[in-house]
Amino acid sequence: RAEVLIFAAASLKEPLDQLTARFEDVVVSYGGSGTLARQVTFGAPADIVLLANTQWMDVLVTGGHVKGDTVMDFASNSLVLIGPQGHAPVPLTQEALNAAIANARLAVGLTEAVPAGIYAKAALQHLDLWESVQHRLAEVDNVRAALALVARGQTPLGIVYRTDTRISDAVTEVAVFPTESHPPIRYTGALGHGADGDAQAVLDYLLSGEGQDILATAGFLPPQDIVR
Amino acid sequence: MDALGPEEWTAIWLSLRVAFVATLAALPVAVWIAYVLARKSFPGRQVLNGLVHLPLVLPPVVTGYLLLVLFGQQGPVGAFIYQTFGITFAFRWTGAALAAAIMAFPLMVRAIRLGFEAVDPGLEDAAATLGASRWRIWFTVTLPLVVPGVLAGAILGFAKALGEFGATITFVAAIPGQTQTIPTAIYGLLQVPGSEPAVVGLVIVSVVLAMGALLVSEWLARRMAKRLGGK
Amino acid sequence: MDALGPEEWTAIWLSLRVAFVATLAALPVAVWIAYVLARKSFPGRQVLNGLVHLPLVLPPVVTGYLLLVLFGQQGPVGAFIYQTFGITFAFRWTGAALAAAIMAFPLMVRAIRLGFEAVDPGLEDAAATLGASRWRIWFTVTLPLVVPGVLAGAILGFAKALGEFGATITFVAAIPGQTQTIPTAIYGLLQVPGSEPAVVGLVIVSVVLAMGALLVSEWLARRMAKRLGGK
Amino acid sequence: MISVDIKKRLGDFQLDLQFDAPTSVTAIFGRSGSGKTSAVNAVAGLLRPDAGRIAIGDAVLFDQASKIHLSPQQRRIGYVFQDARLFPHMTVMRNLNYGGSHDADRVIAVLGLEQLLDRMPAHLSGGERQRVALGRALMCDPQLLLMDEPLAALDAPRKAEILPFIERLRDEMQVPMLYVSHDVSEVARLATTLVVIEDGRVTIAGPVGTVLSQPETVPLVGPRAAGAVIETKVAGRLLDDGLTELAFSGGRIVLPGLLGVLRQTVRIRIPAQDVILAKQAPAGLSALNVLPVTITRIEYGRGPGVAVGLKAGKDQLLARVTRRSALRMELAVGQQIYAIIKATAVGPEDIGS
Amino acid sequence: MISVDIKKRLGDFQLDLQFDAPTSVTAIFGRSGSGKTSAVNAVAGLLRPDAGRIAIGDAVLFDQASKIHLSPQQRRIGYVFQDARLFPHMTVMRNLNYGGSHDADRVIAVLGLEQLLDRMPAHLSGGERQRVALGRALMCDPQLLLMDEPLAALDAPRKAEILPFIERLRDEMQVPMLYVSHDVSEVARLATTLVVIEDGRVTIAGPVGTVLSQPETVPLVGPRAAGAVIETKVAGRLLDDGLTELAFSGGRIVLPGLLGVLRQTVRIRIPAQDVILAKQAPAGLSALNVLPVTITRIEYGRGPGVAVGLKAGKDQLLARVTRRSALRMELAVGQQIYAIIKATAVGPEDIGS
Ligand SMILES: Nc1ncnc2c1ncn2[C@@H]1O[C@H](COP(=O)(O)OP(=O)(O)OP(=O)(O)O)[C@@H](O)[C@H]1O
Ligand SMILES: Nc1ncnc2c1ncn2[C@@H]1O[C@H](COP(=O)(O)OP(=O)(O)OP(=O)(O)O)[C@@H](O)[C@H]1O
Ligand SMILES: [Mg+2]
Ligand SMILES: [Mg+2]
Repeated sequence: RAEVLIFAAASLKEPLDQLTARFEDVVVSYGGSGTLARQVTFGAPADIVLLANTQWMDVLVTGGHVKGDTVMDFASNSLVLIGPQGHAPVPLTQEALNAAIANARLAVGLTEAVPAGIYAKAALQHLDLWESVQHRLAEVDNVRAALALVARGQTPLGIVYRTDTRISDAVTEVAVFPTESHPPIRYTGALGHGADGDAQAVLDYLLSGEGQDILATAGFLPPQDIVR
Repeated sequence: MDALGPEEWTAIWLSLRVAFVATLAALPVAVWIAYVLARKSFPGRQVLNGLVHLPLVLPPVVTGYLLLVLFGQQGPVGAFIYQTFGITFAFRWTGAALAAAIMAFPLMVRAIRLGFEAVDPGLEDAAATLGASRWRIWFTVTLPLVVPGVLAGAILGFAKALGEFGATITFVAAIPGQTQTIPTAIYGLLQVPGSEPAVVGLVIVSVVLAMGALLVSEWLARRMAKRLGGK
Repeated sequence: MDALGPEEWTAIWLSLRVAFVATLAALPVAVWIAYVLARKSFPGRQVLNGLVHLPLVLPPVVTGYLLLVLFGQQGPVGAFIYQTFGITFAFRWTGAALAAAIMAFPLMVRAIRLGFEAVDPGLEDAAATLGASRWRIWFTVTLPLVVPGVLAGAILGFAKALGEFGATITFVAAIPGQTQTIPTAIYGLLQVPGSEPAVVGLVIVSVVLAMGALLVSEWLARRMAKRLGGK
Repeated sequence: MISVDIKKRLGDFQLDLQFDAPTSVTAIFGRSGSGKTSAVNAVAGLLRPDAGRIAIGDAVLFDQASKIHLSPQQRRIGYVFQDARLFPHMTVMRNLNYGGSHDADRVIAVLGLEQLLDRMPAHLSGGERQRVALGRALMCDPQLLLMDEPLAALDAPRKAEILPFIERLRDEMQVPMLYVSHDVSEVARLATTLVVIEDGRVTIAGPVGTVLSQPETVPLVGPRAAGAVIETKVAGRLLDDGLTELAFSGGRIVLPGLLGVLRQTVRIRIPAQDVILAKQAPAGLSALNVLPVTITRIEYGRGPGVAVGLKAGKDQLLARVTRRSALRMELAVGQQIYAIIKATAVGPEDIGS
Repeated sequence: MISVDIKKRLGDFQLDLQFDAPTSVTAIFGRSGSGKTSAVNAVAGLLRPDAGRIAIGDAVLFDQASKIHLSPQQRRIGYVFQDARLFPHMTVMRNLNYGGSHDADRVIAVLGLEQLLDRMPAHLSGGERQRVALGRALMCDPQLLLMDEPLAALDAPRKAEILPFIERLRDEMQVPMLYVSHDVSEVARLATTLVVIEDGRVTIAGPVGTVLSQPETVPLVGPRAAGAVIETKVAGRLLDDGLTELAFSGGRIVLPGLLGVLRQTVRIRIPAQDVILAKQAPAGLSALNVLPVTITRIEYGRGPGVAVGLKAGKDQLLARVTRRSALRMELAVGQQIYAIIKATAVGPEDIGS
């Protein structure tokens, strides 16, 4: 097949659809990072793999499922606390958080499985908030579901990527987790073994100024090693 | 089953409880709807039938989202139920049970409806001429005769409820001890590299539970048929 | 339906094709298994019945994962099928069809089995005394009489196949034009700001398709019954 | 007195029935599809007529004019269905008690159900099933008993086994009955009144003896079914021969079998085709019964048979002879002749008590 | 010659049958549950016996000793089931052709199916359905035709409508038949051989005339069913009276109805209970038939009836009289007396052609 097949984390859909519109014969399959990585280990014919999780990329590299020398970060994200539209900002202290959650819950991704959940747990632990909210979490299978819980008023607060807040008008950012509070949220990509020059071109474009602009418009931050 | 930690065992017990309650709670409604579909003819019967089947054919995530919209704390139905009965579904095992019940509902209705179609309405006529009230006929004639169908439906529903994932996690998330069922645990494990042994353990548990339930249902149905058929 | 862009329409057409092929391909097997379950008694019958029901009661993600393991390019079954028939399922629409077929299979078998149980074996005896071979009996007597059940099963299976999500996305991902069906498209759209109209559009399309299929199946079944029953 | 006057459209079929039934046994007779079951269902309240009125004595069950339509539950009508319709999940005892336990011991005794009480319906024979259905209907103390071909599903021996029970019911329980059947010997044994239905309409109605012994009845009930029904009293027993002598207004008849005790009333049907006519009293004949009779009517039908109405004492008899015989014997109304009836021609199914 | 010798255990029931049937019509007679259907199923190959042998002439269908068990398909046996079992999704035409189209035009003509060919089975009456089932079985050119109570589900008029068709089959198609029935008049009309089964065993077997006119048969087939079966030839018509005169070895008999053309063979059953005996030839009697006969046997049964075997020419007749009559008339073997038979007593169902 002449086309370039990209396996990408679902949260990249908005910018990636714009990016790939520039090319002919590029298709993107979106899914959870874990699901995608597993599929690649089972031989998915992905020319480019874009994950929101470096742990799974390590698995792919170790298993020789991607070209190890092509792995690089292309974006990063920040973690934010969201509340319903019009909610006042919430300082990231135990008292404020407890008051805001009251006897409801805090929506996050699965803290052991979904990248956004794993980052959220790390951030909360770093800020000494984990103990107090640990038993008041509502863990869901993807960030979009966490967002929906807040949007529908099912939970007063949720932890999602900054980029996700754009999805719904019903929510607003009430706090930003400091970058140092959690491991860098790295979006990392690599070429698959079947990748050809076309795939390389797409990946290059992703890292080009234009590509980075589109990612930025969607709320993504530049790759952190570039920032550093 | 060394692969299963305490959290997995909690999930197993919770799954059983959720599936049990879901089945039990959905049963009366399923019986009623099945009866209406099997016996009554009214305009909109086909639409009702279609509605009942929706959770079977819609993507579970969509069902879960619709549940959130309707039964969430601010959802019209959810708010009403909370104000009236003081029951809240949010992040409680009750919500998991609701999601499981809704997803299992079409299967239950299908099986029970067959049960009703197998009951001779002539027996109900006979009971009426013997002076039995509608309610008495229902409870002493119709219902006992439809028991094999109800049983089959209930157990199939139970098995389905045990395996429900998409609607549950979307509606009530996965809270260990509250709403984290076997499927959620499996999903979580699947996202983590190298978790295959635990996944296999949980999959085996859910297969055994589901198969066990199905075998029991077939066995009960046959015993029942034997008793009534006299052979 | 202005809300639906070309990619959504592609997904709709692909869904229809996948569901259609899945139903068609699964049908002969479902008919055969239903026949065996309805008519034969052999050791392991209950186990076969349980196996058939598994996809109905297991979390779809688990089913998808098992498919990936078994039917992937390197999976034992997948490799065998590729070498023997040259068919590959991995990340092709054929795989989406396989996932849909497996998920729809239990529903199809249940409905078709009822069809077989409604056919009087006496008619088959009659055909045998008329000199018809087993195959002729099967194709000229049993099969035509079971058509209402087969139809009901096929259409229910079709509706289910249209809505299948978990197993499909786990097994063959969501590649536009290849494996991205309506449910996986809905999943993708849910990640994008301002996509609600498209989501709602796709949900409506899938509800309409599923309800339409169910209505058609009921209607066909009743017409069939009328023709055979003479009333 | 049960009075039925109903109209009901059922698909292409139009039911339009009027008849009155006395408070004893009324038989409804008609061929398949004539509307018997629909009629009985209307009386039971399972079928609502489009128009008309149904009443038992003063109790109005249905009256379209005054919008009265009692539910089956309110009618206190026992219904015995052709297919018994026992509740398969209940023991015989629980089936019996379902509608009430009026006079339970007596019903159980009369119907001989003592041995069956703990059985499940699936383990009963067809005849036993119908007996239980009868008992169940009786134990709810009905003001009327409907029976829709209760014996049709049974073979001859089973039928013979259950008929005496129904007779005992009629005589000992005193419940009025509407009895649907298309078997004339059943009707003749049980009923006092006969209503013949054809295509949804009543064509003949009246006392069973009168109706069956009228020459006009032959084409309606069929030549083999026509015949007189007479009430007799046991006058004696010819013990060594196993015969019973019965007296009626026209003389004495000897029949095989021991048919009840002295003075007991026995009803017998004498099929028209089994009556031979003779101008002189014959001698040296195996037929035991020779009765002097007067010809009251001669009805020439379509076929080769002629129906001859006879008067024996105050009772009506009916004979069916060939046209040739009728002419050769120069039969005429008013003639005094002899009717010869073979003792063995009146079979056990034609004798009721 | 069909020879059946089988043993089969069915739950609590033990089937153990031996009989030979000639290549004409053999009736299998027995009450419900006696094993008739099981026997016929074994012949058809639908039920495999535990032991024994089944053969049609030289063709062995089943032989446990040599492990032969032909499948139903290989047996070329036509089977007409009680419930017709037409394929509901095929027109009458396609049903008929399903097993073959041997002699199709003739079968269709004989059974009068011309008008039905395009109909669906659901739109046929019970009688029509059985005729189609018959035609379907015949058109696969069977070497044997099995009929399991093909008329039992039909009411009397429907029965009367189809019996002549079966007779025509027997006479025109020359296919041997095993015919299961529990209706004596059917058996008498159709069969040449009668096999009576009781509780899984053959109790009597032999030519139907002999078996039914033997006094010993009475307790087995019931008093009402016993009677002679004789072959007669149409000797003339009494046109204005609608009667037919039939000749047989014992004389002439006049019966109602127009029963075939001159010289045609007609088989009639004369029920034992409809025969009256007289010492002198009676005069002035409505009964048209008075035959001189010789008493061959007198069988005193348990009840009040006595079965009297009679010889009329070369044919056997049977009369049933009361013990009292027998004694009064001083009946004795060898006596020359008269048998009186009412023309109308031999009903249409007792006359076959
Ligand atoms: N619900 C109905 N719709 C249309 N036609 C009906 C309905 N119920 C009965 N009929 C018709 O009414 C007629 C009388 O039916 P019914 O059952 O009363 O006859 P029946 O005398 O009891 O016959 P059988 O002796 O066969 O029981 C039949 O022609 C039947 O087809
Ligand atoms: N598969 C079976 N298992 C156990 N018992 C059986 C089986 N088939 C038949 N029987 C018994 O064998 C006996 C004979 O049955 P069969 O059907 O041959 O009788 P039949 O003479 O045809 O009766 P009918 O006149 O009622 O049709 C019955 O007692 C029946 O219960
Ligand atoms: Mg009826
Ligand atoms: Mg039988």
